[in-house]
Amino acid sequence: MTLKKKEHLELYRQMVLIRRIEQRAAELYQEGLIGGFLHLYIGQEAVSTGIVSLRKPVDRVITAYRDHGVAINCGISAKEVMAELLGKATGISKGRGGSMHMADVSKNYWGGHAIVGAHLPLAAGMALGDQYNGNDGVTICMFGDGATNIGFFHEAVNLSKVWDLPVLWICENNQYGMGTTVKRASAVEQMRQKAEGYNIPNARCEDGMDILKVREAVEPALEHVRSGKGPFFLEIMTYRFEGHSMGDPERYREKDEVQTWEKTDPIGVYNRYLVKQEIATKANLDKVETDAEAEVVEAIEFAIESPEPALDTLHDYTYVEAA
Amino acid sequence: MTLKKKEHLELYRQMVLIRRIEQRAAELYQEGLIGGFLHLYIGQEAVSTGIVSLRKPVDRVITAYRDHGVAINCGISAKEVMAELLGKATGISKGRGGSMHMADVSKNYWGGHAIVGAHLPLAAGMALGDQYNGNDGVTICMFGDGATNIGFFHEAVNLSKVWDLPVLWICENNQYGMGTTVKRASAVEQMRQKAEGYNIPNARCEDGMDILKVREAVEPALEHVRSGKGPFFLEIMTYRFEGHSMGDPERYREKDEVQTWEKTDPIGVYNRYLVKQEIATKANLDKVETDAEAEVVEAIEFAIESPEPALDTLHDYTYVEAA
Amino acid sequence: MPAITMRQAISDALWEEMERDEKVFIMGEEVGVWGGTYAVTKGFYDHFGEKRVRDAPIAEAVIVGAGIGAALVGLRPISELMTINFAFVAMDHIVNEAPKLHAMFGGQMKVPLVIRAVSGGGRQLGATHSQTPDAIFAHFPGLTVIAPGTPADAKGLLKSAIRSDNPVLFIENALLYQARGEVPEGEHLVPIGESKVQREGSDVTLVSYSSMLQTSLKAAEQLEKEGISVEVVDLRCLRPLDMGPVVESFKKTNRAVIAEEGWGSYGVGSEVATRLYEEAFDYVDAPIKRVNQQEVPLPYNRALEHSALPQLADVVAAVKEVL
Amino acid sequence: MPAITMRQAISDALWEEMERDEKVFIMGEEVGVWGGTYAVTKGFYDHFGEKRVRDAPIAEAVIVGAGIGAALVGLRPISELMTINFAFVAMDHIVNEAPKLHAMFGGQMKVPLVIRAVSGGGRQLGATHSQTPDAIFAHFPGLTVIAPGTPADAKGLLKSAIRSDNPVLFIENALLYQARGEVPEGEHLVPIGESKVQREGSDVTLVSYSSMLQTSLKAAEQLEKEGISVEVVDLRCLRPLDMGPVVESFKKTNRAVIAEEGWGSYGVGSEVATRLYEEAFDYVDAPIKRVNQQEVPLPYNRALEHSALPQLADVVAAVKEVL
Ligand SMILES: Cc1ncc(C[n+]2csc(CCOP(=O)(O)OP(=O)(O)O)c2C)c(N)n1
Ligand SMILES: Cc1ncc(C[n+]2csc(CCOP(=O)(O)OP(=O)(O)O)c2C)c(N)n1
Ligand SMILES: [Mg+2]
Ligand SMILES: [Mg+2]
Repeated sequence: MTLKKKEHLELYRQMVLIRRIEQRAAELYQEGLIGGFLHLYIGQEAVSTGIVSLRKPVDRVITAYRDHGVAINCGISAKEVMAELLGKATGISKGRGGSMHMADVSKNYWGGHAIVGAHLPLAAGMALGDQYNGNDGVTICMFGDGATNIGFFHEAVNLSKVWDLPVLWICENNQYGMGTTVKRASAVEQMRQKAEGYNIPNARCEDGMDILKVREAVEPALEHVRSGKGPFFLEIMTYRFEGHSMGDPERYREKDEVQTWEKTDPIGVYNRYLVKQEIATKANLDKVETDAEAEVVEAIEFAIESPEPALDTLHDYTYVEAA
Repeated sequence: MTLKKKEHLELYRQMVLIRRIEQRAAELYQEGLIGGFLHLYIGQEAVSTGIVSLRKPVDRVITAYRDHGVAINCGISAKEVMAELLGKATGISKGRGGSMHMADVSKNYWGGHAIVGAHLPLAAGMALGDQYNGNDGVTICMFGDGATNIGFFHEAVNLSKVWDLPVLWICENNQYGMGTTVKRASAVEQMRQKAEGYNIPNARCEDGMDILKVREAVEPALEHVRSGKGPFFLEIMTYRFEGHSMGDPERYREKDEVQTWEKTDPIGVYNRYLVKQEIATKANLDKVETDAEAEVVEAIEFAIESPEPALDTLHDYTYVEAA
Repeated sequence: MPAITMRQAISDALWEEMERDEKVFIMGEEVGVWGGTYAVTKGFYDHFGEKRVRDAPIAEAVIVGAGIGAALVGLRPISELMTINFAFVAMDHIVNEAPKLHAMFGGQMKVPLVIRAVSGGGRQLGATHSQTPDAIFAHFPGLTVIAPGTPADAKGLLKSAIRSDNPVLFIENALLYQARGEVPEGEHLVPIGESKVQREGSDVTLVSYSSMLQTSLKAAEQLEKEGISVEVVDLRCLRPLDMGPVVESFKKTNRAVIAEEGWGSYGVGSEVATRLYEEAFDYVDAPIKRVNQQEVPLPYNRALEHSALPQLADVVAAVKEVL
Repeated sequence: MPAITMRQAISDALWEEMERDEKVFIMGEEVGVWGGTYAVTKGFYDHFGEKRVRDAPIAEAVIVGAGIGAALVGLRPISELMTINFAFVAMDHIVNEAPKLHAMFGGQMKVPLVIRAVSGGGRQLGATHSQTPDAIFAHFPGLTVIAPGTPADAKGLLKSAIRSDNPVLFIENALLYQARGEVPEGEHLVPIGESKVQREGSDVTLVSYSSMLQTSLKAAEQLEKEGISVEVVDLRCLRPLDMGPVVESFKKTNRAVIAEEGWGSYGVGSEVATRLYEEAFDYVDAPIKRVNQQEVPLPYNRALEHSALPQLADVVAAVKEVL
């Protein structure tokens, strides 16, 4: 699916916007404006941007706690993301979820889940819902390499095959679960090999730093599921440039390694590609960057000025009130 | 490893003894002398008998709730088994465990566990213990086809490979988890295929109704683990002739199917083999059977006459008392 | 009003709700072909088909987790756990996902899920299969915990649970399935979160729920013959816990006994007693008494198990003690 | 006696016990290379090596389950759960395996396992990561549940836990890691199952444990200035629960407040209050009060979270109310 210039620029815009949000979020965390756990998506922007760019509105998206990028890709505004990070009433989850729990159900984006692997059974159930109702939607479920070692993964993936559920499992292999390399935690080094144990068709995108490669891998995978052939398992190789979350001492990897990977910064890769292919000019891209920067600045202002949730709303949403 | 006549007869004896115990247990259950859940091993005797016949004393054995057969194979007496079934103080677990919880730690038999799949993590830990201590022992962990779908399986098997634990995973595939066929519960029809998802060497014994085939399959598997090459996964095809447990309406399978399988009754198969190969005479085998019958009768008497645990021992064993 | 069994009442509730709303479906182990291990869903598979009566692999986390997912997207799943002891396997989804999603995403998500589970001991199933850990689930805000003690309440509350937009843990008791009681014909709904006086009396307030309600009613009958008038209050729901009728009764009798099947420590009795003292301190004439299971893992042996479980005589004695 | 932090005290206990007994080892997520996510095991990996400080996959069930298995065969494992919220993922092994095996097999098996877990809120981690569900674990006989509130107790109790032959859930609190206190030099052991008066007083008995002990001590200090003399009793262990010092104190003060961080319903306060009324009914001068967390899934927003958690002012107010 070749993209028009406008589409390319939109993808580039999303990636840059995510990057800026993450960078500023890190600062705001240091300043104490953001609390809790903050997991940055820096380095992995091509993955979710590529994936989500191919989904249709009927397709559901669900991911783990490293979710700001996906939120942006799914159409949540920078303001709503920032306000959520600051715990404000205007945040996408009304300040109740924070960094790890952003969702916009109206956009078919189902969050942001903090317990490793626990959202995979939810994804299976959402896909079951679509199958049950005869909907076309595919549930796109993203998770990390580390998450493939927990029992939830096994139960959900197995069920998806037994019931032929329309779910696209996407493992973002950034090569670490916190400080533990894949090799030290998983019996197999390729996550896709796990799919073999469930007879699930699978593929591996070796270069998740290149958004076009990601799209190339996702397109047939999504098509497979959409066409009613049951689940598909896609592994996408990527790398996070920052610590697992804020305050990670990063004793588990060498600076070198990070620097090597930074050479394939997905934004740089895409930028160079667009210029080289003369799809966009340097000026076009600079403008995207300046706009993104401005959008984030505005988002931060919005977030800072937004009201805190009123204290007397504490008990709201504990239960759904009977209609 | 060719067997001597005496050894053959011993194996035959164990299988027959298990069968008789199970048959009489079913009766005692109907009479109300046995309570709780009672899962019979009838039809599967060749599996555990074949497996356990190859273990050394250092090798640990652990299984699920369908455990009377394994108990006999591991050297627990018919008396202790029967007394446990009747909940007597003389039972192998002092009447506290019942059918599902028989163990004899002094014989390196670690039970009998009632939560599906929950003993697999325990087995991984026992194997870790041996590895840690530099012992030679292999932990032999048996479980059903249905158990391979639960998260515990996944976590334990993955860890066993990551840490190269000396554990032999044995899946007794009797083709049903209660009333659910493998196909309706598992993404793959061969359980051994799951091992591929963990890079674990594996094999499948197609005929678990033939004890010699079982032994043929177990020997290299055990050797693999014993030689320090890490875990091995062995699937053994078998069939249970009775319901899942007492009171199973058996709506999930046709009488025909059971009857077809009964033609390969592991005791009949072995009996015919021994006679045909002139390893034993019909009279030899009849004698084994009569002896087993007598042993079970005696065991039942023993069990019936044995005392109940005293009521004032109720709180014993809730905690290990400090020395 | 016809007197039917609890089993029938629960079965009827499920049947009626499935007829009423095609978004309602059941998934769990052996709910379909087998007809439910306690025969509650007997005939459902044939009538509603495999789409709506779904046999699941032995994988409790995904049975509940997929129930959550399906509920999120608008279905009304009933996830059946064969027994509440297996709820531990799905614990994260029961207490840390289902009851949190609505609040955590600022009200965007709803989880109209019912989890059915059989609680209780007394059938010699041994320590892992005989628990009554109802109280621990009721610890979590966001979850609704229902545990009826009569056929009418079981039917009416289960129907309300299915129509509730909140996740509900619906606790049944195997020993109650045969209990008979009158159930109003036609549409019968019981509101969630209302305790109920099941028998009037004036000397002592006897609080209980589920299996111990039946025991309490028997105790009241027996005590009446001795001239002691016992008011039996049935909690019916552990969360929300309605102290209204309990307090009202207590203000009349000034004496109370709380009888539950589970362990006392951190149990239901402690909560009810504490709240009684808080809410009716000036009406206390005697220390409130609790009747509970002995604090041991339940043994298999029948007599030992019996001695560990709270019996009619214990309730009768406790009532006399507070007089 | 030097004043050290709770983190240091716990770290010292682990270090000393590992030096003392080579059967002691640690496994869990990020305990090794990372040094523990709360830096408790910093330096351990380098000193003790990867055999004894084992980074595990994200697979809590097998982290605990393999701990049980290793304990069964004679090791003394410490299974670390990054937070107690992940204990739900290992729930079956924590409550239904570890505490049952000794009893269920008639005393044959012992499980000298310590499970460490960080409990508590107050760090804006959101609903799934901020719980204090300590009480629910203490519901299960066979398990030992320890939750110290001072560095000295943390050290002495952890050392005792490691030497105990029973499975222990050892609960820490992240907000306490920085708390300082004097710890006796040399071998320091604190017996399991003994509550302790941490501050003497005569007007009110203030019962608490873990994080709320520190808050309670502060409250006592503050109240002293107002002329109110508060005796602070620290439970230290939730099972076995030692009511001795609590009752003794209460018989002197006739008034009590119980402060805990978790939810009130089915919590620690209910149990303690109930037992106080049972054991010291004639000494009650005023209704016993509980101080607890608001019954909501904890929100991310700082102010909301703060308003939901029990604060110093709440404890102070409660004490005044019972006077
Ligand atoms: C059940 C559970 N265990 C542990 C954690 C703590 N934890 C949060 S993220 C994480 C690592 C996950 O790694 P991976 O799945 O590879 O995702 P990544 O962070 O690399 O995106 C861990 C261990 C958790 N949140 N849930
Ligand atoms: C966690 C859990 N879920 C459900 C059950 C109930 N149950 C007992 S045995 C069984 C079937 C197991 O099938 P399989 O593993 O194939 O062993 P088999 O009975 O065929 O020997 C089920 C569902 C249980 N004991 N534990
Ligand atoms: Mg990762
Ligand atoms: Mg089976």
